[in-house]
Amino acid sequence: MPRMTMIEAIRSALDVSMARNDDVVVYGEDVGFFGGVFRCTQGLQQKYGVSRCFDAPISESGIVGTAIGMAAYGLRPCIEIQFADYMYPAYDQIVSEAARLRYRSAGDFTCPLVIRMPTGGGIFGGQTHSQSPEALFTHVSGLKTVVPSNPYDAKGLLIAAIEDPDPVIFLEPKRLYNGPFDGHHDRPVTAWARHELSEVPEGHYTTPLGKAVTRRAGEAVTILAYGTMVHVALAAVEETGVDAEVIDLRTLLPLDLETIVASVAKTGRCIVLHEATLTSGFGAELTALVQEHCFYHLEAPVMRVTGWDTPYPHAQEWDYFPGPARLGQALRDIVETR
Amino acid sequence: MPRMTMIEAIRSALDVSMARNDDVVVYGEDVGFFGGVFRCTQGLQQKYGVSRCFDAPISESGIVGTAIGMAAYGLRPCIEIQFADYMYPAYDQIVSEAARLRYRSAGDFTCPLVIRMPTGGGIFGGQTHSQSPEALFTHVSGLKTVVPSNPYDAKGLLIAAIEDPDPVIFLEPKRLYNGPFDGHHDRPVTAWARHELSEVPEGHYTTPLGKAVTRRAGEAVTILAYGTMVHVALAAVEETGVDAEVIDLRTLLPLDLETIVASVAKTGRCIVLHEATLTSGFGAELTALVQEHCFYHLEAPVMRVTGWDTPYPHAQEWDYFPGPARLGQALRDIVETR
Amino acid sequence: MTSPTPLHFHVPEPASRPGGKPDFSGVSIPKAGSVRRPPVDVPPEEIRDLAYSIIRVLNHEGRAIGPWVPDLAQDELVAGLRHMMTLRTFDARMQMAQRQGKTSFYMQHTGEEAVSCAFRIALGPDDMNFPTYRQAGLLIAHDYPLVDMMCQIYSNEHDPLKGRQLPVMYSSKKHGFFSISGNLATQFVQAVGWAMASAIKRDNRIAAAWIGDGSTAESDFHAALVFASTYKAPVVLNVVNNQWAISTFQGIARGGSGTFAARGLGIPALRVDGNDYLATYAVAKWAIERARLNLGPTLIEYVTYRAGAHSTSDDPSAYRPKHESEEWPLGDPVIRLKQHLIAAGAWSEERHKQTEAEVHATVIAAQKEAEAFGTLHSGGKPSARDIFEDVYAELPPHLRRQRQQIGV
Amino acid sequence: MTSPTPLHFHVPEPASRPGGKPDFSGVSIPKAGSVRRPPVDVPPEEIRDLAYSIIRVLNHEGRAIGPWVPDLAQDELVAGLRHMMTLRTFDARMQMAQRQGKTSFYMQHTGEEAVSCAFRIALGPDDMNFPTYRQAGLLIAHDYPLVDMMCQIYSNEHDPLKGRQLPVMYSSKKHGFFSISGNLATQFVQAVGWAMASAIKRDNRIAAAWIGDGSTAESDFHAALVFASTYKAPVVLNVVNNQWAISTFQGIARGGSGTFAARGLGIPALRVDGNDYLATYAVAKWAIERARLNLGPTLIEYVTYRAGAHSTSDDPSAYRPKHESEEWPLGDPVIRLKQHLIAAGAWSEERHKQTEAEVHATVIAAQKEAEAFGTLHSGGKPSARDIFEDVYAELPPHLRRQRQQIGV
Ligand SMILES: Cc1ncc(C[n+]2csc(CCOP(=O)(O)OP(=O)(O)O)c2C)c(N)n1
Ligand SMILES: Cc1ncc(C[n+]2csc(CCOP(=O)(O)OP(=O)(O)O)c2C)c(N)n1
Ligand SMILES: [Mg+2]
Ligand SMILES: [Mg+2]
Repeated sequence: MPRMTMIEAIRSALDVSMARNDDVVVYGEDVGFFGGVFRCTQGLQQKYGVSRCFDAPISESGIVGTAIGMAAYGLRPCIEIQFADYMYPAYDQIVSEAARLRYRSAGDFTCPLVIRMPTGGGIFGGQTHSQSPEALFTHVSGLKTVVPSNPYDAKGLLIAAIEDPDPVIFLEPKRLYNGPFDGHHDRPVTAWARHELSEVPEGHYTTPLGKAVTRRAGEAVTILAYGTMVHVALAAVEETGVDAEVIDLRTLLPLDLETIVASVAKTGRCIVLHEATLTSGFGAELTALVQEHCFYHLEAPVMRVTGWDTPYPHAQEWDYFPGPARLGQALRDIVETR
Repeated sequence: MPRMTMIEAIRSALDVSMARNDDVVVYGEDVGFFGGVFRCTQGLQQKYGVSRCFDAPISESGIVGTAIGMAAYGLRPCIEIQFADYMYPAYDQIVSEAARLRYRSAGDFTCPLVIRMPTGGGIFGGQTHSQSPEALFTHVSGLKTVVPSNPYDAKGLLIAAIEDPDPVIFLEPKRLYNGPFDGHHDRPVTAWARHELSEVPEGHYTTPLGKAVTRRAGEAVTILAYGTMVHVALAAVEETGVDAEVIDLRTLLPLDLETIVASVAKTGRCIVLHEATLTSGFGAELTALVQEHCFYHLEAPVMRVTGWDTPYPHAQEWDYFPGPARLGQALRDIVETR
Repeated sequence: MTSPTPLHFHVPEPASRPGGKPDFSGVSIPKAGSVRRPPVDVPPEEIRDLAYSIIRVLNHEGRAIGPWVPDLAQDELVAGLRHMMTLRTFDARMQMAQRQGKTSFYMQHTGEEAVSCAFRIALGPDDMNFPTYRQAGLLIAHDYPLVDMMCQIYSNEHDPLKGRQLPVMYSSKKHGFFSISGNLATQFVQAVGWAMASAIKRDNRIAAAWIGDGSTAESDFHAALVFASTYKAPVVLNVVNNQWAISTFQGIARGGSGTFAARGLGIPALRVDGNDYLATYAVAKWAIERARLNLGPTLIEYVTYRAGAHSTSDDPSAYRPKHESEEWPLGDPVIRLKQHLIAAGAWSEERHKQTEAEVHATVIAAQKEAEAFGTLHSGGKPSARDIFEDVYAELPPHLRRQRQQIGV
Repeated sequence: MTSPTPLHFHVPEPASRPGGKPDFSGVSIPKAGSVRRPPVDVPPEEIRDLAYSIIRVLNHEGRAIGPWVPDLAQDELVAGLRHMMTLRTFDARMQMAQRQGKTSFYMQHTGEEAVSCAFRIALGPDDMNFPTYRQAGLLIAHDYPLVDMMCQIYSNEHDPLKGRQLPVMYSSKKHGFFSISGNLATQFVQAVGWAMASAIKRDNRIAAAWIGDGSTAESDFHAALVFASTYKAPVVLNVVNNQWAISTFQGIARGGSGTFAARGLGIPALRVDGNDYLATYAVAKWAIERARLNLGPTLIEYVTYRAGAHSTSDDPSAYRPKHESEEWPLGDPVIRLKQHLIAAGAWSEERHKQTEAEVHATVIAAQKEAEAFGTLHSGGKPSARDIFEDVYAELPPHLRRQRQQIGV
């Protein structure tokens, strides 16, 4: 099986989807001729023509708004917002329109739409190239929200998202594009090629939305993570020696609550991990659900290890990023609590 | 002391603030000549002139964007978004700009700005006149978020917000504008005049941001509520006879965690109540905080009683709205749990 | 160089306010028949002046004159008149039903009936409108059942939208009527996307975008213009300038140019007398043909007047002179078309009265039928189950749990 | 009526792509001195044509001709030349510093130096710019310390923004330079608000808004135009058309009109040769005076060319012909001003060389000084404490708890 980076896997998902279905169209800022600033759409315009893959004006609201019209027409737009930090001008179209079209029209009009956005930090991108706005989507009824952590899932989930009948927010952890990253920013960069989940089939397959996966089984504590944080979790577990179970959520909404509850019921302890700011982050929802569903199993409060409640700073990136040191400390603390 | 409705109290806060400080300006859609669709700004243009209170084009992004420029100049804009449901076009300006200006410029430029918005349901307003988007603000570092539940607080909090050096989101539960509402939609409407918190001083006073207040002391369970839900909570407590402590949060961020923790430590049980959809609502954050800080006191999982995870429907308003029946059931359930 | 005098702040004000005399002297109105009719493939830069004029067909005596006289047979005009009369009667009945507590809310079209009724006739059956809340004429002129409209307004058990939407927020794919959003302007850019899709698929369907004067200030209006212009999308961009946006007069949204049609980006723009059924139809037809021939978008400003209140929640006497609507220089669209037909010998006062009675009877019969299915607070209702359906194509686990909680 | 041929989708393409021959034949350039200069209180409708032309002062031989020749003394021009040279040298050094890993990111101005350098000179000391990331000339021409700029770029312990902002996102109230946002176009409407505030306060300060060609597609561009036009705000609305938005050519944002200046709403609009220091200054001065006299906003399009890469993360050879910049018909702003001064007898090749050396020495000295305070990955750093400051005026309890967690 070929080895792919996350970028290649995403490109392959788009390619496979465009080849199978003429209704799949791809556009966004710099997406057409150039192939996107992260090159996820490279070669697609050449292969499928300017009607299927093209450059858009710098108007996120226009990009999403036109895509909604296209989806209502019957196309399957898979659009790119250059950075998740730039989705705010499109937020009205996403929240008030894409998410509600089916409901409003009692199913007469639908909105099968995928909005891809690079998300998260770790690239010295400062406050407008580092954000993790997933909680701003999970609060919105009618949206599905997906965050892959590796090339294999990225491709399978993206194809599933494109084939889904409803609007899907597809958040791509940009720090993972070219290699796995466990938060050890001062160690040499590793390539995907050496990671088992970079083995990606060339053709069509899907990874179902709404299903989490256990990346590491363990007994002492459950770590709930997604995107880059899955790698941070695995690193911290290895370094601390704490026998943690690491769950990669993959889809935040609909959430695979069953897998979570089964794990926490077993371990009795839970740490929620994300890059986004703490307050009202998706970790709050996870914490609330875990305490609702596993209350009598919990031996310690659910802990949240997250970014701070500040804008994402440039120079102090590694003081902000919840890396393996911070998680490691939390792991040691939580297993000692009773 | 005069009796005021919530509308009159808000108008009085604006009037007092404009009279004391020439830098306070008020504008928004239909806000000038007409005095706002809820009449909160009635008479202000006549009193202070068109330069201090005026009509704006229908562009929420323009309203907030210009207000940021004005605040940076040194004015104190207190602007109105006609319904909270229409804040999305301004969300970029609120999140990326107002909330971050002080941080970005290391304090060189600041943004003392108040954004008033009618919020919440209960008026058969359908999906675009009923939303409660508070969690979309509490997730944003740099914003303060306030929700008054009565005329006295509304005035004191609004003056405090206008005098605050940072941007404040001021959510006005529209169902409370003309009278208290406890969720019993089929009972006669009551007027503010008969409520003790409609006694409002005419002049200047402030209610500090960041301080909750206990509306009813109790031993059996703590109810955390804000806005309209405070009245629903008090009604349900009375009807069930459960000896609940009802806390009116007033400010969601910064949150008065001390008051919350002291109460739950005492009661050992907690219900979080809000109109907004459940998933990633502000109740998730409250639940997470309570279980983090009161874990060893909790005798039952924190329960959330909220709107459903759907758009706000028109005809089924009372099936959607978390009224005293739903809360009453939760109260009975939680005191029986152990 | 620096002026010694301080700056001062300018806030536009309408010509008159309550208590004052209505004053439309600022609205300059060219003679009917006086504006030229270019071919549909005219280069946009050659018709920039048309954005500052007003195309009119019907003159004072009700005669149709000039190059824009459309190719409409008299029975088509009679049908058009009947559509407008139906809409007006429908409005009156539903306004009253709201006052009687049968529904929560209603919005009238009074004075603007020609715009949507005439446009619908110019459009093809497979085209799609992206309307605002003030274009029910698009449904009525396309024979969408009045009963269905009313059931939506009553949120009753036959409401096609299952009680979820505010009254008048209709939706019907089959009738080329896109789901109305409560959020202004969002649909304008969606229309452009729909039109782009038609071109991408190499179909021949076109889209019509709708927006009010006040809402052109919204961001999505700009996005729509940018995308339509960039991709030459087959879309007609309709701006209904009815002079008011709730209490806010059009000068607050229009900016200095005195026209909504001159918004640049190289999109050809026409301005038309929106109370003139014939002119409205003719201009719509021109723009629709342009789009159909892949010549790209056209922006049309319909100059009209909102004679009624903004909605049932509004009282215009607080912000404009009471009898302003009577002074509106472009008259009433129903009366003008009626007079044209009479002048043309195809209509009479008696036939008009008779039609009025027929229309009234039809609307009342529909209302009876609709009310048999319930009104907002009594009779048949949509189910609480419907709250949870259609959020997604399939009910996800968390919504299933929530639905169980209310036991439906 | 309905065309039998299917629609097709139109996507604009630039005149040439990598491997092709650069082609600017589509850019029509009027002769220097040929565009009239109206008085600043001209009614906007009388100068609509200026939005489609290009105001130019310097001709091929470097002579300044026509009605727009500004009132600038030769030493002022020499100072302007030095500003542009400083900016170019600064760019070169910082670009290199980024390559050397001393910072994460940098953005150059190459080819566009005249725009911001000339504009700053035309502006008053109390006015406020709302810049994008490509107007560092506003700081340099206003004697903001190069060292401070570099400390910002290095995010070092003397960074005035405490390491929080991406390199080049400067901010200085004292120097009339508003905090730069990473989000495009947001500042455009903020500038209008600042200008409105000045008018509300009856002060005499004006604002200058800045935006790139690509970013005019953003919603806030429209909001700015609507508000500026409605309230006649004392603001200059600057659009820097450097032909590219990262890899996207200006045709994707411009729409059909071929100009960014013709955006309607009745705002007077000028188009100017952005590589002509004198013309740029003269046009800026005209618009600034208009604003100062309370005559309202002016929109200016600066026609220029982004000769370098978009940023250090970009490689333009992937999307445009390699030597396109050399073919740009409006030349290089530094060379053009230099030639003008030589033609006027106020400059020479030797003085230019000597100035080049001086500028180089100054920039290098500043760089040394800045690097002594640290660079991104070595030396002095802002504190982790600074993460938590300035989120609010006062540290709220939850941030105090979080700060305690990292023990600073
Ligand atoms: C985004 C948004 N902002 C504000 C409103 C509230 N609102 C509803 S209708 C209206 C006036 C619209 O005026 P116009 O566009 O002229 O349309 P008209 O009502 O005159 O047909 C306003 C401000 C809204 N529905 N959506
Ligand atoms: C809201 C938003 N969307 C997208 C981006 C990413 N982005 C940064 S610069 C740029 C191109 C801007 O082009 P233009 O406005 O022409 O300015 P120039 O770089 O040419 O000076 C883009 C798309 C952004 N910063 N903000
Ligand atoms: Mg209107
Ligand atoms: Mg550019």
